[in-house]
Amino acid sequence: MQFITSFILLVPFWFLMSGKFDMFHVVLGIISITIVSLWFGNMLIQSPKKSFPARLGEIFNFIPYLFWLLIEIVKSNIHVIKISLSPNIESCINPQFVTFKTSLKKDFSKFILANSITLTPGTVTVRISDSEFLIHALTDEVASGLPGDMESKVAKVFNERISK
Amino acid sequence: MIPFLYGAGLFLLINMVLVFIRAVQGPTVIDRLLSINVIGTKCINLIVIAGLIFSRLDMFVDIAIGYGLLNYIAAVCTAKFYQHNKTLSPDSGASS
Amino acid sequence: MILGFDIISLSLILLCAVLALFIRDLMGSVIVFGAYSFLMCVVWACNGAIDVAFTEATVGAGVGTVFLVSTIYSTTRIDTFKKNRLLKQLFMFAVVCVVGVLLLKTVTDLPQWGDAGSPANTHLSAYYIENSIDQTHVPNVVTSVLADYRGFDTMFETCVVFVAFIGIFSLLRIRKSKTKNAATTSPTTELTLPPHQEVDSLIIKTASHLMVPFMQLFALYVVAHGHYSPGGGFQGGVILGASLILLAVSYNFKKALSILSEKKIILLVSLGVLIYAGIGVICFFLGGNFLDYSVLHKILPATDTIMARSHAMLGVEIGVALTVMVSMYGIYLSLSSNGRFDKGL
Amino acid sequence: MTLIAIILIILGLFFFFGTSIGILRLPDFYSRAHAAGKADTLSTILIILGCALYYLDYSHYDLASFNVAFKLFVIIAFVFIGSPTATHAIMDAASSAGVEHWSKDKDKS
Repeated sequence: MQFITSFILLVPFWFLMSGKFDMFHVVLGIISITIVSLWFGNMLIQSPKKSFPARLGEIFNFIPYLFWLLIEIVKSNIHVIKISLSPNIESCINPQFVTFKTSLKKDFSKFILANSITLTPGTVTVRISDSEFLIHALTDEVASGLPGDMESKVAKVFNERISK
Repeated sequence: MIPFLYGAGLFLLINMVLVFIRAVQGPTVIDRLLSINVIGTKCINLIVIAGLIFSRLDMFVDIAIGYGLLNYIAAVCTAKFYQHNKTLSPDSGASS
Repeated sequence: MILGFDIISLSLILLCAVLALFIRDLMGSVIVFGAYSFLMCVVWACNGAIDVAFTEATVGAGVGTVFLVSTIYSTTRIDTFKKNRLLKQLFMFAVVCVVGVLLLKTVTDLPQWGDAGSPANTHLSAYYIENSIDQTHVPNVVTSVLADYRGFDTMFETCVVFVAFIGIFSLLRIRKSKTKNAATTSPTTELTLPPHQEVDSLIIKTASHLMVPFMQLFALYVVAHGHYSPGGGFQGGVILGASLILLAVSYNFKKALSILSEKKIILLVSLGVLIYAGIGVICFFLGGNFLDYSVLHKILPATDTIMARSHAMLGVEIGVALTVMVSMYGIYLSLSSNGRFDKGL
Repeated sequence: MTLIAIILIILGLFFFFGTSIGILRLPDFYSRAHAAGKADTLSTILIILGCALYYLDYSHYDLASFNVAFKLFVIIAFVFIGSPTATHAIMDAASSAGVEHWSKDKDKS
């Protein structure tokens, strides 16, 4: 099962990279994909029991999230650059560590949440221990606004229930 | 377009010099690691721009992918090192 | 050649080298040398030497820093060089000056950059460029030169990687039976090592889950398309090895050994060299010279003498990739666990 | 199309400049990591997107150029995964090595 899913995921990657469709290269490609998905298919696909429709649903849910994330990245860049180009830098920042608990269960959604936190304005994930996130925030207003609605958005993408 | 790309590459290199100043004066090793990581990301862009200047991007793009894939191994490895070895500097007299 | 890029990056490289000399913490030097290899890759790329740039990129970014960091992890971090002996320093300075002057003298005798009249360009390069496609059907001349025209060179280069791995492995490896005999000394060596506990970060682990399969597929793509694009066996092998190292770094040492155990590492390293030399020996038995691939069309289906050379090059590259991948991984395991193969970075 | 590419590349260069200035000027390691981790990702995305657009336009949208554009897209995807991870790894290393973070109170005293 893991083998089939990762095989399907890796086939377009190979053929778009290769761009050659003669017999010899197609056979080489299929051999390579088989090697990789036999050896490391269980790495790429962590939850083998999920069905294909559920996976597709996750991908479709993920696309709007990605657009939202892109807008947040642009905002965060403007935020960082505003700070670093401001004439007196020390008055407008107040770095601090913040912790918060998440109720997300799956590893992958925690990963997405952590990387989203890193990419959004003024916050960087320093460490995850079980369900506690240690976050470094650059200013006071960002620190008080954590985790915001990001957690519920991630939960919606991956069909998880959070207690809030 | 080529003069513009040339200028863009030069601008990237000058930025690299600016980042390198941080690597020179960086008080700790981790500051140096951070700036070297930024230099690595800039190198990806520089290689793509060089490919456009040579107008053979199809050759240069493989190198850039290799960099994009491998750029963060050094950071991960160093992070692991500091998690095992929890002192920042071996002695107080580290000079730059 | 892009002049402005070259000047700035070369001067940055010089700065890197000088900076690495003056940092006393060896970790700092290693990290600065990371930047050195990044910039070196840019210089190669700006001069159009794409295959060299690719090698520099994979080795410098993928495995070079990791090897040095794991060496520091199992040895020491402080530069213990004594700076107080003036006479010795003066002597060293004189030696460096003499060697530098000699090297600079040699530079004036080298041909100009892109000089069409230099011996390399009038004899060898012209032959390769004219005949490569006709004789081997390989558009990337570098690959055909490496794997076909100069197949002996590349075979011994593969052997160099093999010998490097065997050397490091057999120098560092500590057998369990020997450590039992030396039980009185082992507690003291244990004390000098830093205290060890398993740490793994969820983010790094998940990221490497996502990246490693694509990394490996990209590496196999590089090996398979060495005929058309930069890269080939060595670069692909290094990326494969780097992906295994990434897994080993993001997990602990036990997981690293479960991917490829010690026995498998030694077997696969030898198998890679065997594939390369075996192709040569098969040519020998089919009536040609050693590594003369054109006779292989007698046993390969649906090929003439020209395509046989092209296909045999692919086989040779697979052998190189196997050796390089496994020896990179083995060197990392030996260095980071200090030869004990029980725990490490 | 070339104009869009130029605008994207200039934006990317501007963000890179911001990163460099931030890395030079910010007072402590953690805030420098903010500048490095974020602006790096976005500016790489912008510059490579600009280059891909220019290359597509330059080679008149033939099949081989789409192949190259996909490879550039792969770079973007991997930078998107790798860059936050690297930032996190470096921050984690710093916090376990005990780098102290700058704060206003300490500066005054």
